[in-house]
Amino acid sequence: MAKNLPQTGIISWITTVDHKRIGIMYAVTALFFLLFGGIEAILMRTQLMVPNNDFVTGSTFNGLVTLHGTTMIFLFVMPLSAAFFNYLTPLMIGAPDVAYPRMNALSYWIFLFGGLLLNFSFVAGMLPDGGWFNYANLSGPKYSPTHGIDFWVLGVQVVGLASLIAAINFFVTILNMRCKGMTLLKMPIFIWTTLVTQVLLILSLPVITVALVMMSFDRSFGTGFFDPEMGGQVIMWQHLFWIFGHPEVYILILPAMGIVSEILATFSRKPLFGYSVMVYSTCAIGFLGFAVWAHHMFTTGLGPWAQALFSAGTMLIAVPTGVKIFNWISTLWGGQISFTTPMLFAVSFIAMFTMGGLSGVMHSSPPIDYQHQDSYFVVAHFHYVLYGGAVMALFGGIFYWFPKVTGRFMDETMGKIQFWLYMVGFNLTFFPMHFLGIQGMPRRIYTYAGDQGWNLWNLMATMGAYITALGGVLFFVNLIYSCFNGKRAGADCWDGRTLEWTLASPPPEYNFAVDPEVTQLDDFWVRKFDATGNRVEPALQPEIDPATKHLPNPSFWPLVLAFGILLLACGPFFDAKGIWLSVFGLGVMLLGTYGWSYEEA
Amino acid sequence: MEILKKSTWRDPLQRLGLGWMAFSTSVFAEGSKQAKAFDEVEYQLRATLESPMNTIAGLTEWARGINHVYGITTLVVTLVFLAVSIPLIMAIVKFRVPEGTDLKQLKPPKQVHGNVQLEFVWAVIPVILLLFIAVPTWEAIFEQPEEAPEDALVVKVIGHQWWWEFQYPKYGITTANELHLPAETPVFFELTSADVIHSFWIPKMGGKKDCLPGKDAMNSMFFVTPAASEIKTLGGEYFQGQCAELCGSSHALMRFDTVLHTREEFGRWTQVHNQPPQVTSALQEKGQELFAQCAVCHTLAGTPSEEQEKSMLALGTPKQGPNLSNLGSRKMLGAGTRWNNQRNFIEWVKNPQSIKPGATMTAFGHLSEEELLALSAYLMQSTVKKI
Amino acid sequence: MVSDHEGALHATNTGIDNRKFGMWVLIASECFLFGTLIANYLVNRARGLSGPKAQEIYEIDITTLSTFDLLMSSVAMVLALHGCQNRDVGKFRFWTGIVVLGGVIFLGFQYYEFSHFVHNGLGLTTSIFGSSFYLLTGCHGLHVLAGVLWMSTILATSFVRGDKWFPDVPLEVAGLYWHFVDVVWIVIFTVVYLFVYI
Amino acid sequence: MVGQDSNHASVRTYWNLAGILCVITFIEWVIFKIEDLRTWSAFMLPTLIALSLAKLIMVCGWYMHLKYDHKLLTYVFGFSVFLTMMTFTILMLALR
Repeated sequence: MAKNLPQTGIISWITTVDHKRIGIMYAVTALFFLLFGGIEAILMRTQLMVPNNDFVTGSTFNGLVTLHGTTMIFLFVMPLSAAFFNYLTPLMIGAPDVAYPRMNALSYWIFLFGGLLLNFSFVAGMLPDGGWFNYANLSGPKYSPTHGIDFWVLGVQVVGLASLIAAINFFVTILNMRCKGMTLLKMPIFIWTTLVTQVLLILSLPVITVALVMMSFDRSFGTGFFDPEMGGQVIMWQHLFWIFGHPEVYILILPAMGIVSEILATFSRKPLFGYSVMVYSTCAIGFLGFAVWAHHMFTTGLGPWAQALFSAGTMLIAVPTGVKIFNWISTLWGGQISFTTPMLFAVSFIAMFTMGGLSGVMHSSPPIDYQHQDSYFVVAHFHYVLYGGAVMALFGGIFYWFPKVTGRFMDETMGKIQFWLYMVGFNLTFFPMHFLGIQGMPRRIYTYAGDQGWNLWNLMATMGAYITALGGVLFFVNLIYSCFNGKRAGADCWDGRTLEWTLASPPPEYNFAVDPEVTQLDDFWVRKFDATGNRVEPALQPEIDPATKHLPNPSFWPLVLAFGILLLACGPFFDAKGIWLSVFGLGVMLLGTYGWSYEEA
Repeated sequence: MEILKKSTWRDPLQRLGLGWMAFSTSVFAEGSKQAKAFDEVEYQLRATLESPMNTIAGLTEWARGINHVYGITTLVVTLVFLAVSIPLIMAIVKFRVPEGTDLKQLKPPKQVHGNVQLEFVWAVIPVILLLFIAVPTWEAIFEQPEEAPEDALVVKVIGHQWWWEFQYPKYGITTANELHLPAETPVFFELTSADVIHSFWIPKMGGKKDCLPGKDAMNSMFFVTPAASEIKTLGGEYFQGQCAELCGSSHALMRFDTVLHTREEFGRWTQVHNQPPQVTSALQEKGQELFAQCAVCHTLAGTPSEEQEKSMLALGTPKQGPNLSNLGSRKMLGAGTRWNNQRNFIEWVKNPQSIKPGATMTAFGHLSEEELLALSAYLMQSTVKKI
Repeated sequence: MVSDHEGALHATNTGIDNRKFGMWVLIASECFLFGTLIANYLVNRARGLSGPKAQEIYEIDITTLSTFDLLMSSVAMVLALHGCQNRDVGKFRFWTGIVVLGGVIFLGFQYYEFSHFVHNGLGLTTSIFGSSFYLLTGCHGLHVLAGVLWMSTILATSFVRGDKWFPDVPLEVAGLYWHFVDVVWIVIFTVVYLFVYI
Repeated sequence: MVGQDSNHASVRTYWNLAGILCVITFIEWVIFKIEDLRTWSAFMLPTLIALSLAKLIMVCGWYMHLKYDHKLLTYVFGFSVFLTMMTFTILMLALR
C-alpha cells in the first residue's frame, strides 16, 4: 500500500522518510521560526530604545520576552542543530539511513506541530508571559488565569517529545550503524558532539516532561504541586526546570562546537588539534552538565553548602571548555587558513564564545551572582554564548554544507557582508548590556525611568539590533538567490576531510553506492595523498542505478501519529469539551500506531 | 507646575554624534512619546552620572565584599581573555593564505595531531586560576549569617504584586515602598511574598535575595548600613531598589527607596510614624470621612482603620492595599512609579490602571473633583510626619 | 510484522538489533522520568496539608499481591519469549495470554486501590501528597496499560497470522519494556509503600 | 533471526528466579507487617534497599537478558540509573 506513493511533489515531502529530506525540512522550518524570534527581538528592542516608551504594553512585552526566548531556543537552535544531525550523521558515518527512518519523520512532524501550537498564542491573542522558564507561582492558575501559559506548557511539551524521539534515533544510529573500520575514536568530531548531545537530550527531557505535566495538572485540574497554599514548594519547579535547563544549554552549544571543529579543520587544511582530548572534554562537559543546575538559583536561598558545591561545579566546567578553546586555536596554528564565509563564522565563534564563557565564569561565584542574577549582565552573558556561539556556528554550518545539500555555493560576497553586519550588530547590541547589568538594570522590564543612566546603552543596543536584523534579511536573500543561481559545487567542493564529501552534491537518495571503509581518522583526507605526499585523485562514490538499492518505503503514518499528539495536546484549551478532543486525539494516535506497525516497511 | 524636560534620548546623540544613530532614531523617535511618567525635573537632578542602581558603589561591608570577589574575578577573566585572544589573532594574521590561491596545488601544512604536554598545561593552569576565584567566593558565601544577630534591627519585607510592604516588628510599624533605616546598624531582613516570587534588591547595599511565597520559604538578608557620613542630604540619603524577578505585567514598576537616617533621626521617625494624622482644615476633615471607603484596603495608623485591619487579620484575610500612615512624607507614589505630588495623586486615585497596568486597586473615577481635592488634602498633608 | 528496514539490514557495529538497542535507550530515558516522579513524591509525601496521611491510607496486603502478580507476569513474559524462540506456538500464545492476564489483574488492583483511596478522602486535589502519589502510580499504571495493549496486539496478530509467525525481535522488545515496567514497580513498591515509616 | 544461542538461560533457571523473587517479596511483606520493626529505619532502610536491589538485578540481569547481551546495554542502563540517583540525591539534599 505504501509502495505506490509518488516520489516527487508535496506528497513525497509529507511522506518522506529519507533523512536528507527531513533534514532540509527541519532547516527550513527552523529558519522560518527564526523570523518569528527575530521580529520579537526587534519589537522588544524598539520598546526599550528610549525610557518609558509605550510602543507595547507591559504584558505584551512579557509575552514577547517569553516567546522570543522559547522560539529561539526550542524552535530555532535545537531544530537547526537537528537539521545538521539529520542530514550529516548518516553521511559522515557511512550509513545508508538513520536507524529508524519513519521515527525520524515522526519527530519532525511532532516538532512542527509543537512549534505551530506555541506560536498559535499570537492568533489566540493570549501570549504566554512567564519568561522562557515560566517560574512557578506566576505561571500558576491563580496569577495567570488565561490560556496563554498553556500554549507555552503544551508547546514545549510537544517539542520536547519530538527531540526525545529524535535523540533515541540518532543515539542508536551513531553507535550501531557506523561503516566498516570506523571505531568510536575514528568518527568525525561533529558525530561525537552529536552523540553527547543526544545523551543529554535522552536524560534531561524526561525531567522537563514531568515538570510540565505537573504544571498542566496545576493549571487544568487544580492540583497544588507548585502552590504554597496547598503545601507545594515554588522552588520545586525551578529545581526541576533547571535540572533540564542546564543540560539544555549544553544541548544548544555542543553541536555548534562540533560544526566549528569541522570547519576549522577543513579551512586550516590541518586535522583538529588534540582530537581525543576534544572528545573527552565534550563528554566531561556533558556529564558535569547534570551537576550544576542550581547556579541559576543562587538567589533563592539554597544555603551556603549548596551554593559552594554548585559554584565549584560550575567553575569546573570552565576547564574542559577552556581546553576546547585552546585546541581550536592550536588547530588554526600552523595551518593554511582561507577565510571563506564559514571560516569567518567559525573563527568569530571562538572569539565570541570565549567572551560569553568568561562573563559566565564571573557570575559562577554566588556573591557576584547576587548582583548579576536577573540583571542585563546575565542577558549579555547568555547572548554572547548563545548568539555569538551557537547561532554564529550554525550559520557557518549552513554556509559550509549548503553546497553539499543543493549542489550550489552560497554567494561569498553577500555572505561576508552578512557576517560583518552580524558581528558589528551583535557586539553593538550585547556588549553595552554588560554595562546595563553593572548599572543594575533588571531583566524583563518593559520600561525604565529616564534617570537611571541606562538611556545611552539601551539606545546603542537597539541600533545594534537593527543592524543584525539587516544582516538577517541579507541572509534570506542570499539563501533564496543561491538556491537557484549560486555557483555550481562538485562533490568535494571545500577539499573536505570527512565521508560526506565523497558523495555527489546533492547526494543520491541511497547515499553510498559502495559501503565505505575507513582505516583511520580523517580517512578521506589521508587518501588524497600518496606515500610521498603529492596529491592523488580521491576515491569518490561511483554512480549506480538507484533501483538496485532497497530504500525504506515512504509512509504517511508518522504524520497521522503526530497529528494525533497535537490533538491530544489541544485538549486543555477548550475547558469543558476539551476532554473529548484529547480522547479523539488518543484515537488518532492509536490509529497511527497500528497503521504504522502493520505497514510494509 | 514643573517644566517637563524633553526626554533624554537627545543627549547621547549630541555626545556621540553618530550619523547612523541620528538617522534611525529620527525615523523611530517620532513614535515614542517624550518622557511623561518619572521624569519630573527634581528626580532628573538626582541622576548624576553615577546611576542610582549601580552595583559597584559598595556602600556596605557586604557590597564591598562582593566587589572584592568581583575585582579578583574580573582580573582573572581579563587574563584568560588575553591568553586566548592574542594567540588567536596571531594565528589568523600569521597563517592566513592570500585570497584566491589555488589550495589544491599548495602542499598541505604539517598534519599536527596533538601534543599531550600542551593539553596538560592548558588544563592545569585554568584550574589554578579558578582557585583564585573559588577561595574568596567560598569565604564570602559563608559570611552571610543564617539567623538574626541579637543587636540587629529586624525588618520583615513582604513582596506584593507590584509594591513592597516593610514591617518593623520591634516598633510595631508597617509601611510601604519606603524603607527607613538607621545608619551604622546591622539590619536583618526576613523576606517573604504575599503572592508570586519577587526579588528584594538594593544594588548599592549589596546583592538581591528572592522573596518566595509560602510560610516555610522565608529567605534572609543581612548587611550593616553605611556610616552617617554617607548621608549628604537633609532628611536622609535615598538609595534605590527594584524587584528583580519577573512578577507580572507591572514588574518594571515595582521600585522602592531606602532612606538612610542618622540614629537619632531614625529614633524620632519610629515615634512619629504611628501618630494619627493631624486634621487641621475643613477640607482634611471632609477627606477623613471619604477615607472610610479606602479603609477596606488601606490602613492609617491611629485611625479606626487600624482596628479594622486587626479584625481582618484575625479572620486570616489581610488588607489588600499598602499602609498609608506616612504617605505625605514619601517621595514617590505607586512604588516608585510617580513623583508624590497632588496632580499625580489625583490621577492615581482616578485611574490607577493607567499608571500601573494590572494594579488590583479599583478606580475611583466616580469621585467629584472637589472630593478628590479633599481626599488628597487629608492623605497628603495630614499624614506628613516631621522628623 | 516486517521490521523497519529488513531488506537493507545494516550489519550493526555492536551486533545488537537496532530496535532492541532503541528500547534500551528508551528504558534509560524512562529511568529519569520515574526518577523525577519518585523524587517529587519523596519531597511532597509529608507536605500534604489536608486529607489522610500516607500511614493511614496505604493497604500493604493488596499492594504486595499486585507486586506478586506483576512479578509472575514478568516470568510469563520470559517464558513466552522462550516459547517463541523455540518455535513452540502453543507455549508462546499461552504465556503471552498469561502476561496480558497479569497486566489486567494489576490494573484491576490499581483501580480498586484508587477508588478505595478516593472513597477515604484522598482525591487528586485533596493534598499535594495525594497529587504526587497519583501522578507517580498513575504514570506507572498508564505504562502497564500500554504494555497490556502491546502484548494483546501481539497475541491477536499471532492468531491472525497463523502458527508460522514468530516475532522474535518484536516480542523481545516488548519483553524488555514489560520487564522495565515491572522493575519500576519494584522500586515504587519499596519507595512508596515500604518507606512509609522511614 | 536470533536463533537458539547456547548461553540462553534455560526454563528451569527462570522458574528458580521466579521463586526467589516471590520469596524476597514475601520477606519484605513480613518485615513490614512486624509493628515495631517497620519504624526502626536504621534497619529497615538498608534491608529494604538491599532486597529491592536484589530483585532489580535479577530481573534486569536474567529476564532482560543483560547478562548475555553486549556490555554496551549494561553501560547505557547503568549510566542512566547512576546519573538519576546522583542528580536526585543532590536535589533532595538541596531541598532539605
